[in-house]
Amino acid sequence: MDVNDVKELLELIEGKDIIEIEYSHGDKKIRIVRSSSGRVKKAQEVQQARPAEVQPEAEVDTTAEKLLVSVNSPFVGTFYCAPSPSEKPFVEIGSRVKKGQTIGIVEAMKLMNAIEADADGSVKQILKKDGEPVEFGEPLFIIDPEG
Amino acid sequence: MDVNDVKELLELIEGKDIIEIEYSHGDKKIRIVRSSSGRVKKAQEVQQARPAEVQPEAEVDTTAEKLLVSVNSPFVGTFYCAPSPSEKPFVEIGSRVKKGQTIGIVEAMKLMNAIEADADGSVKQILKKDGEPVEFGEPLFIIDPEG
Amino acid sequence: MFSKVLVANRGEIAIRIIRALKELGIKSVAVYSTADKNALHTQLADEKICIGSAQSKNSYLNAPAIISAAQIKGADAIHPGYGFLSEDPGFAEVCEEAGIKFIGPKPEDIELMGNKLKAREYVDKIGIQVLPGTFQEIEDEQHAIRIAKDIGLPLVIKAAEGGGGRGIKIIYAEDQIPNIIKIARAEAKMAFGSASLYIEKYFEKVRHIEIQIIGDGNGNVIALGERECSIQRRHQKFIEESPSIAVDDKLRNRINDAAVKITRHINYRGVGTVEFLLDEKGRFYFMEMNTRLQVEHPVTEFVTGIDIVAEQINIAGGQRMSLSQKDIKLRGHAIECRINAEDPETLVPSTGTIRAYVPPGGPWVRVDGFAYSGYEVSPYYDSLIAKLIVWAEDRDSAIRRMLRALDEFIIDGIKTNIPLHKKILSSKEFLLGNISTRFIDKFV
Amino acid sequence: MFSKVLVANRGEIAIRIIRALKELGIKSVAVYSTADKNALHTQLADEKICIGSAQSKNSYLNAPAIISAAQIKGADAIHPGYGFLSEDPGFAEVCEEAGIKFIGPKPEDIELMGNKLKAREYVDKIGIQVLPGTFQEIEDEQHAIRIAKDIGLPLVIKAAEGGGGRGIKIIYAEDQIPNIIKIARAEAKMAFGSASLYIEKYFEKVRHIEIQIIGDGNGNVIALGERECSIQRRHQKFIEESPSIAVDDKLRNRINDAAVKITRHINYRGVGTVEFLLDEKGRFYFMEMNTRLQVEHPVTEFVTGIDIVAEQINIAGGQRMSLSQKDIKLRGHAIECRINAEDPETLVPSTGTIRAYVPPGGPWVRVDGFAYSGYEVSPYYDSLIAKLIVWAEDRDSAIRRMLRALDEFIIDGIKTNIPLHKKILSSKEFLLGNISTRFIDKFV
Repeated sequence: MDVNDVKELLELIEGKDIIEIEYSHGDKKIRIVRSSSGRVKKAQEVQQARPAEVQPEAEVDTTAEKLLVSVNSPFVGTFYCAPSPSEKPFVEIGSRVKKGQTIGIVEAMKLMNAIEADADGSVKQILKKDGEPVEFGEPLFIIDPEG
Repeated sequence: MDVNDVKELLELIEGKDIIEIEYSHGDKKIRIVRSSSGRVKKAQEVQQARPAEVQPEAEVDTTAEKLLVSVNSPFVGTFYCAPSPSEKPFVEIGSRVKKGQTIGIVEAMKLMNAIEADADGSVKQILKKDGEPVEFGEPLFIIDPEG
Repeated sequence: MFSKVLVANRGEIAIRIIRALKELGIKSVAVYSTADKNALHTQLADEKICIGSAQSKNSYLNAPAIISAAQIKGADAIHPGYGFLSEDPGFAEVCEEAGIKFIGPKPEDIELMGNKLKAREYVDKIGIQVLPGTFQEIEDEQHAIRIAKDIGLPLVIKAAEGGGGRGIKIIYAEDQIPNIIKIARAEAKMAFGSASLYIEKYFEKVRHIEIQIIGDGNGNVIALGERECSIQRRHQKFIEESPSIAVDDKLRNRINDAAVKITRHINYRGVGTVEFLLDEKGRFYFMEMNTRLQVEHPVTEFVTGIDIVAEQINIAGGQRMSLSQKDIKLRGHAIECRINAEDPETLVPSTGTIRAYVPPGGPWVRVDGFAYSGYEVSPYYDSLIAKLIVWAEDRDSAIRRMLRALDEFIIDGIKTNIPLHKKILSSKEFLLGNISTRFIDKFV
Repeated sequence: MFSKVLVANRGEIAIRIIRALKELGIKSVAVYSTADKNALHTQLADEKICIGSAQSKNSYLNAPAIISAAQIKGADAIHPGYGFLSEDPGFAEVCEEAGIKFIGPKPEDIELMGNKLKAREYVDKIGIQVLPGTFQEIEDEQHAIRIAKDIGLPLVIKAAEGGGGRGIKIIYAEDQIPNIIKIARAEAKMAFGSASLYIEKYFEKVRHIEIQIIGDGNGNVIALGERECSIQRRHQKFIEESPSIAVDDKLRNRINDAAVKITRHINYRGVGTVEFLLDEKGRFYFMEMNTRLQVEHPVTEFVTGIDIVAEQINIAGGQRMSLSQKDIKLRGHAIECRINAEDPETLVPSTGTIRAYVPPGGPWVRVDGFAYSGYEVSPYYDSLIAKLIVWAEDRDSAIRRMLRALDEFIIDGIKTNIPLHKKILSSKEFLLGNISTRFIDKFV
């Protein structure tokens, strides 16, 4: 064991939500403590961080016990939660949805693009308001497959 | 393990959100504690690399069991090992010297500056040749106080 | 004038445009792909928006996404930069239909010059010498062989919808024709969406001379003098300079006039570059016109003192040209080196994280780049990572200044072509100006 | 011409000189203190040598060490930069005695202009208006009070051996005189080795206008136009520009002529700056002359296209001046901001490690700096870490370009005065050019 081992461990936890590592040898011991806030940052994001602070991407909490599914916008455009202003929203919080079911619309250049549920489950969160602009890849809905 | 290891560890965690490192050797132990705020360092903080590789300073090996004394040049100029070209050198390797004894000369602007031994002992190394230019702070002699 | 402009590009040219917008007091919107999340252009712009995934076709070439982004950001104009959608007349039209100003020429002018065969025909008609070659597209192998006999070997086969040095094949022997035509057709179809090819005479020892022009669409067109771009590698420009050592005042006036004639005839609006080949006897031939901002515009900016990008934006914003031909005086000499992230031997793009990035500075050194310490060069886009441009009172001094600046430039972690630039710039032949489009061959 | 030059300085000016030497094909030797072991100037020079410990008096002010270094490195000339030994006539003499060319004026010219009282007397004698004030040094309090009554309040007390804005005390009331004289004497003695003081009239609303001149020691002296350096903080220049908004062609010719007359009379050799105060009525008064390269020389380089440092080296190397007065034409407008590592509120120098350093780039932006990501700002030297200089066709555009460049400049880990620069440059008063040497007071 030498300083390089420490270095290696430091590199290992870089960008991870590990806040403590202990590692003995005689009689063996490993202790790893994870951040309770549990925000996962990928190593390459850290590497790519640039001269000014990088806005954290809207991220889904994937460390909770239950796995949630995020439905992201495949287009840059305007989000609508209903087929037309006079109609009811496709879904509300708590709505049961089937995979493939239309749950929203992103309008780009006057084309209405249907946003479909990625999984069966219930709608846990609706992250955008009706008429709000969305970027490519922005999360629109959180679906709880077990809900 | 020596002071350089500590130095290396310090450099390792510089700019990182590590708040504690423990590192034993006998029977091994590593313990790394990270700031609970879990702030992920910015790339710019990592990028402390110097624009070009930094020349390592001429350094005396102080990690050996015996402590050696380096006599450095207090002037920028030309090193001479003897009072004049026709005379014998002040010292040779193995010569016994007393603290304050003249062991060489650095000439700067036609002024002959005596270089004195920093400690009693024996001359272990003569690092410059007669007539060689020296910078401020460059090691000229290594003296072994126990030799 | 515009209040907010979306910059539909990435890398150094997106930054160049954002800088111009800032200086004009116009808000800027950067678009980016998921691979460019941390790119410098997104940080320098006032606003930014993600338009698609890493591959260009899903982001920087994704016209609907870009227009949708402009709409939701409330941009009143789009600057296309160079490459990507900058020479797509369809995109220019869709912008205008969506009520967003396209900062570039009229779509019909892009279209005319975008088809190199049509452009040749047009230029020939108004009495400017074009490169010897055909005005029709190649029908088949036999047709190509007939043309070859007519104009003599060597020949160059080009894609009618190509340009910018892409899709070029040189033929030295007649029996190469059938094979090369096949390959060229396939490549042209893939790269430009059209298999249409044409043939020109290939000159072994010529210079690439191009004229920067600006037109305001109100009948005013001026020429900002020439750039010599003979130092090319695989038909891609490598080093550009202005003025050319081969062009004296008299010849400059003649080439300027030809470029102005070509563009004034169509009442050209915007900036553009008319490219010529110049032979050893001082004869010049129209090759093609690029209807956009050029990578190498900074060398012209340095010798003329004119901010070409600001002029371009102002003209698109409806201003009349603030310059007249007599204001244009070249002073001193400017050189640009394109710094690419690539292995200087193999030309293979070099990707990875730049560990240390220290650009050169000091007098009359300009760096248009987008990298920084910690930046990751991705494999998705072209390998240009910086343009290094210097100015000096004369060509010799400019060469020495460029060598000094190249020496200072630290880019650690990836390979670049800086060593090759140094080799060329310190060569006696380059110093003497004995250069041609084949010059670089002896250095690689 | 020289084959190897030792640069007896550090920081941005050492790098500026090394760049010029490289471009002239002359080898360079950097000297450094132990605190500057990793400084950029040691990396850019061809050779480097450590001359002493961190404190300036042991290294950059250590004349024997510097000359010894030049000797063992085989340098045939020494460039002193600005500050440190640049205006020490004794150093210039010792260089020449050691057979090493001093790249600067003749020692007697340094001495004449170095004593501000002697300089006033000399300039007055050749018929140029000097600032109202005394031509003798202050004997005692009573003498000072008599002078005060003579020329009227407010007054400024200066050190005869001072200069460059150091050692200046302003007196608004007669009863301040005894105390201030005491303090000024002590300070002058400590800073300049001489307690000699003199008195000038203090003007509340004047501009600092200086003329860059170059002489070749063969009777040729030319003026490169003015710089306006009115934006000062604690008598230190903060923002410089050329030309001055207050100087028209006619006035420029008159001030140029005065500066040339002063320097031609002593057959001045080298570069230098003649400083004047300009009042609201267009009257100008000689203040002092700096017999060295000036911090703010780049603004003149940008508007004239002349490489002042290269000219300086060439002239010291024995070349006749390559320029004549009619070659000097100012084009456009240049502004320099001095970027200091200091708290913009308290002015306390800010030291520490620069975590991220990303200089601005793009068109007509010049950065003369020496920091980099990971550089440690030490407390031993002055706080200037970069000069940011921009050029544009007119003053308004130059201001906008400077604001853009300031916006881009990332220096993380230490405090800088960038916020104050932005505040000043975006103010209406600065835009209108309503500036004077007291301008900055309202911003801090």
